[in-house]
Amino acid sequence: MSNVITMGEVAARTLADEMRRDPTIWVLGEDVQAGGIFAQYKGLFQEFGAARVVNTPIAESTIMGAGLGAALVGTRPVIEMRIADFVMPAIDELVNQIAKVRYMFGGQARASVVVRVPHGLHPGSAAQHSQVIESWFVNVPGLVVAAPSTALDLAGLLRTALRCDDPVVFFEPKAMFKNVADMLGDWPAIPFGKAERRREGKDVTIVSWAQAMPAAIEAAAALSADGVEADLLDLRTLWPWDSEAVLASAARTGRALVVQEGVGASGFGAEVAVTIAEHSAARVRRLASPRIPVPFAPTLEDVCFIRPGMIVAAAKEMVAG
Amino acid sequence: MSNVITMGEVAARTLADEMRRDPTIWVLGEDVQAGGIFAQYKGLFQEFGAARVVNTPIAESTIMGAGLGAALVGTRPVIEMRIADFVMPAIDELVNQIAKVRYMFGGQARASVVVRVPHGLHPGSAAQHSQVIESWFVNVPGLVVAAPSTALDLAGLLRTALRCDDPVVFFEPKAMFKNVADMLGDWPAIPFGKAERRREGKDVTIVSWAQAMPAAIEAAAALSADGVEADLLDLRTLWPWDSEAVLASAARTGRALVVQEGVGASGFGAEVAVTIAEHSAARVRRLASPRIPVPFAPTLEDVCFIRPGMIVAAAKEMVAG
Amino acid sequence: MPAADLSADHLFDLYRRMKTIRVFEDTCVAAHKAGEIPGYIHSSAGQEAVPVGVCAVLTREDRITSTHRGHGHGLAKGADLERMMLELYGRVGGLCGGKGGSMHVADFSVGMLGANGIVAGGIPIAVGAAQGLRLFGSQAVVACFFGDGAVNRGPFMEGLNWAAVYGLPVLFVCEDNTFSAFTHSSTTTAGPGPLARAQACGVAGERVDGNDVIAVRAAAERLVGEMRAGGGPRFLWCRTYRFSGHVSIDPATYRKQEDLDAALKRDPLLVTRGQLGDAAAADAIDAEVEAEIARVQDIARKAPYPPRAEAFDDVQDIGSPAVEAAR
Amino acid sequence: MPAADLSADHLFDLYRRMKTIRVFEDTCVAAHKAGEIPGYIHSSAGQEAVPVGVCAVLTREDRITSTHRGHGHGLAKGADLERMMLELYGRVGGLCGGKGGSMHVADFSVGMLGANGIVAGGIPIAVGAAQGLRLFGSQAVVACFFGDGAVNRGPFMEGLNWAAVYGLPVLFVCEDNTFSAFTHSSTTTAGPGPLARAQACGVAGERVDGNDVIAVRAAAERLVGEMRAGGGPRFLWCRTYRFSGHVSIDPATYRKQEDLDAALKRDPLLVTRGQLGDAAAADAIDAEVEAEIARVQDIARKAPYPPRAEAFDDVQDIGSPAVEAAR
Ligand SMILES: Cc1ncc(C[n+]2csc(CCOP(=O)(O)OP(=O)(O)O)c2C)c(N)n1
Ligand SMILES: Cc1ncc(C[n+]2csc(CCOP(=O)(O)OP(=O)(O)O)c2C)c(N)n1
Ligand SMILES: [Mg+2]
Ligand SMILES: [Mg+2]
Repeated sequence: MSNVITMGEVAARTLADEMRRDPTIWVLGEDVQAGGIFAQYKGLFQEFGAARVVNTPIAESTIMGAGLGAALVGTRPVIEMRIADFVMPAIDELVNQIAKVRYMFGGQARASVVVRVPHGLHPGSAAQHSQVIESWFVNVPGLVVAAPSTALDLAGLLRTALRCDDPVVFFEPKAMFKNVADMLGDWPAIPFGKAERRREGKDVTIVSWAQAMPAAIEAAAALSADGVEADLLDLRTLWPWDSEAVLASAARTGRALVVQEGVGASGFGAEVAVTIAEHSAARVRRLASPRIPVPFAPTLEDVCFIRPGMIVAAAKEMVAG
Repeated sequence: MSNVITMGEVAARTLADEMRRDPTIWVLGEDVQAGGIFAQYKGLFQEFGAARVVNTPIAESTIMGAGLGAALVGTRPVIEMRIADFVMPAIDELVNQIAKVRYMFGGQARASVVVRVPHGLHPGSAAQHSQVIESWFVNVPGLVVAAPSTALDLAGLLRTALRCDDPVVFFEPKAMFKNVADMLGDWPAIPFGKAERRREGKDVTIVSWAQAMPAAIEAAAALSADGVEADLLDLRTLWPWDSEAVLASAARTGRALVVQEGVGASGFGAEVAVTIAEHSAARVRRLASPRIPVPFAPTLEDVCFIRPGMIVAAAKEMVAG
Repeated sequence: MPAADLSADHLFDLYRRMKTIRVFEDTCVAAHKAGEIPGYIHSSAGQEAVPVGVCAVLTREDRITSTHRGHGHGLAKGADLERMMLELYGRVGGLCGGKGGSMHVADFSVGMLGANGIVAGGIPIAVGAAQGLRLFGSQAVVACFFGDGAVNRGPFMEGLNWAAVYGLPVLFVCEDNTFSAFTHSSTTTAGPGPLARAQACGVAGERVDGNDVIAVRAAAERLVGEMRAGGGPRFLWCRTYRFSGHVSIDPATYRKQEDLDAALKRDPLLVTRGQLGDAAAADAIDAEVEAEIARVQDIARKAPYPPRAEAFDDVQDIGSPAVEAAR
Repeated sequence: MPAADLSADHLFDLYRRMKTIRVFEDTCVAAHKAGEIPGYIHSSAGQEAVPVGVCAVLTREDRITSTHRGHGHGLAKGADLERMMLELYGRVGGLCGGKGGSMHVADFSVGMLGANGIVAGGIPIAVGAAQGLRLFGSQAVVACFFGDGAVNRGPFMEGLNWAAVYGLPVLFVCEDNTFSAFTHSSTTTAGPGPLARAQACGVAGERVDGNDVIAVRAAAERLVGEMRAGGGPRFLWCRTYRFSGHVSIDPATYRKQEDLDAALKRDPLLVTRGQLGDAAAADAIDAEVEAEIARVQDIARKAPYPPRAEAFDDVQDIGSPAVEAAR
């Protein structure tokens, strides 16, 4: 019996599962009662009611800060941020408060929240609705950062996030929420910090995550057809991230290409690539979006996307060079 | 005739100079009429009055956003943020608006603002008053990022920032504002993107900036005493940054140690080090603060500081290895 | 008959502007659904009387800030219709060279400082613009448009207090269309409403029927007059109703049919037609407007997309990606 | 004579708490100037009646949020005096293990959810705490302390609206000490004041003499009573005056001497002494309090600093720096 559903529905069903298990989990955010803008809360209001699925005013600072307050008295809020760009009005509450309460107060407090943040390029969305800001939160002590690229990983990591006591910034691949998959079986929890090997190869390591993954997978297949075998790792979580797997792969292949969506300058790819450079003799290279705001017109916006061909070309250059 | 003054006063005098030159420059921020908390606005209210030195409500979002509005009609606001930690409530206005207006509007608008941001460790200041968040803004297209470490550089780069049409995030070394220097001569404008060589050497490249510089200088001297000659570069601006000078030095020495204050994970040091790794055969290594919030007690806080001895040890290891 | 103190010409002109916005919105929604326009479209159909009534009392030197639902604000302030259409289509010649699209339409040449993808994002910008203008000794005022959802975001109160502290000539215009995206704003907004909040921050103002362009215009005239006389900021709360979904593809099932029906009966275009009292003349305007918009749409459809290399322009001068790319 | 409805014992108790805060603040300011305490000290001397009056009507289960000027809030809510002193000294045994210092004192065991280095930072936390408590069916209420400068930050309005929308039992306590750091708050705050802002967001409340602990207590009792009866949030605006500079090293030259003189005459401790009407008993309390604080200061001075390795604890479990360090 098939179970073909969208990634948004997978997210909603996983959350429903966990809310049934743990009555302290609840959701707050704009329009969550309507199911969220990517159907990632679909059906929750109907099942759990207004006390646990809370429609909020448009007030990101307080959505984030109230989530923290509710965590400090023992609940587990899921804080919905709509898209990454709208986290910005709430960064004070996330970085100055949530990330630090446990530490500042010497372990008296826990901020067990999951901050859900759909992120990345989404065609036609322009400069204020397309951003990738992962690296900022990797730079913030106290935060766990997840960035799955598949429905199964989203489900498994969301489960883990909802069961863990640390605050988790949970980036979701927003342009992929409508993708469908046949979600047979159950969707077990996935530990943070473990990369998934999407393809095995000996010639070049490709490290990627989130919305850059589909292009990386396509590129790896194309490379294979041309006789270049890529070892393709999907990081899935960015803090902690699986430096062990990455370093082992880079040591085997001697070359590592780090592929990310979003601005490369001080993007998370820099952290990955430099760690490889510090700890191995492998050559490193990055592919990322240029340092420009995301433009609207399709011909312009195109320069922000990492296309399979670019990955293929870069990998071949590395293998040749 | 000597002219011994504090770095705070150097900043104030430079700004006064530029305000005399250009009547469109003005200042807005909390307590700026009182001279700023580091004397970096000392005397300006007395000279320029309440119309150009504007005390604001405690409302960082609007301090930043109003600065933008005033820039859009042709003035050049200096936006005072008090300390880096308080930029967070204003990040939406800085990143979603200031950085993007020129681009989103196809060149119709300019946000010629200077956002002044004292940053870094300051003993006893704890988790919410000590942060280094440079890399976030390097990651944001549209922004210029400066981070001087000396009074002369602060003066020269502030001058350039006040004359340039791009928005500049101007980080100032807050624990050094009270340092005095004999500021003879005048303080000419310094171009963005040019590193300054603080010491010449052939054995190892050390790249640093901002509040990590004093330790780096001390370390370089100590290394020299031990026969290791470090080529020490002070970046001074982080975007654009002087990759040319850094790569040339790294090519000569074959080893580059990047030293920064603030969290290393996805810190700006990663961008510098990975760029070296991508473009040269030099070995790279980073020194930075651990990924912890800044603690209060002196014995704990100490782990966040980069001490000269750590730099000496790391450099020697690289030279030996 | 036109209201006593407005000439018939002026009222026809207001009607023409409102109709232009309506047809523009409807055309763009259809074009978006047809896949011609990328991204999102937030239609302001049903709300036209607000920007048209307010902008009628502004000069070209005056500035406005806008929202994600900003086409109407721009057109009311005099932005070029053809270039706005080109922008929504993402084509060469668009107001923003195709870089902005619907959510970022701007025309600085007529004082339209930009639509904004961030709710309440225009509020701090508006107060700062007024402050900057004052520094130059300008007499211009600023009108700041925002929605009923925006009044719950912090920058709203910050901006009101700011304008009152400095006595800045900002007209805060709350375009209260009843909804915040998919949520009825009454469920997320406490207290007696936006005007009371303004008054509590020292900003006086009025509440007005936002579907009656004459009433909006009259209130704006009073308030802007007080502002120009040095009275500081003012507030205008316009009650209206969003005819469309939040975005073009939103069926707005959360909305009560009876509410929509009631609102459609109070369509601002119908209200103004009633005030005009000359159906034939209004019909003639309708036809002209439709032809004009068909014309600019045709131009937009045929215009080329901007060349890829332009993506690297206008980011910044120092540390520009163009420089990086050329290295 | 004590006020009719308060027992003498209770009033003595309030006085003792206020005196404890005063001596604590004065002692810590001196210790900071002497270089014994690192960082900054924001003294609440002169404002003691506010937290003491409010916390007198709270139970241990009730929660409070606080500010950068938070010692008094903590002590009034029952935080351990010795451990607070140890924390300010950055020593082992401090409330936060030396990780927080003055600006981050917290005692979750008595419902004190932490001082806060961010102005208005406690406001969203307070409303969320109330929302979380409700989810558990708790009857506890939350008191949220903030300054007169905080009312100009966006989260203030967001928090008021939020509490009113959900009918949450939050007592917003504006501790109006006249200054925002080095600026007289009247120059940066427009309109009729904090209470009007609250009312405009649907939050009712009162204004009270913040130097009169009996009056503060009485108002808090009324308002908290209404909250416990399901009335939703309430607001208490307490007018008082900051005796010290903004931080211990601030000479506060921007302050008018006559204002300070007038304020010192209305010292809340003097006011309460007058109400107690028993100078000898008050003197005895003073002596006890001074001895007690000398005792805990002595302990703090002799306590060790936390071991360096503890810097890596309590950051996070997953991806902990301790794990990284051990690799
Ligand atoms: C800071 C921020 N939060 C959320 C959004 C998503 N969003 C876009 S429009 C909208 C509703 C705005 O309601 P209102 O202010 O009444 O304007 P309207 O859409 O009714 O014109 C929301 C929540 C946003 N753009 N910016
Ligand atoms: C968001 C933010 N902006 C600025 C500051 C710096 N600051 C600390 S206290 C203070 C004044 C606060 O005034 P008020 O709210 O009246 O509290 P008080 O100090 O009078 O107790 C300021 C501006 C801060 N801590 N946080
Ligand atoms: Mg609305
Ligand atoms: Mg105050």
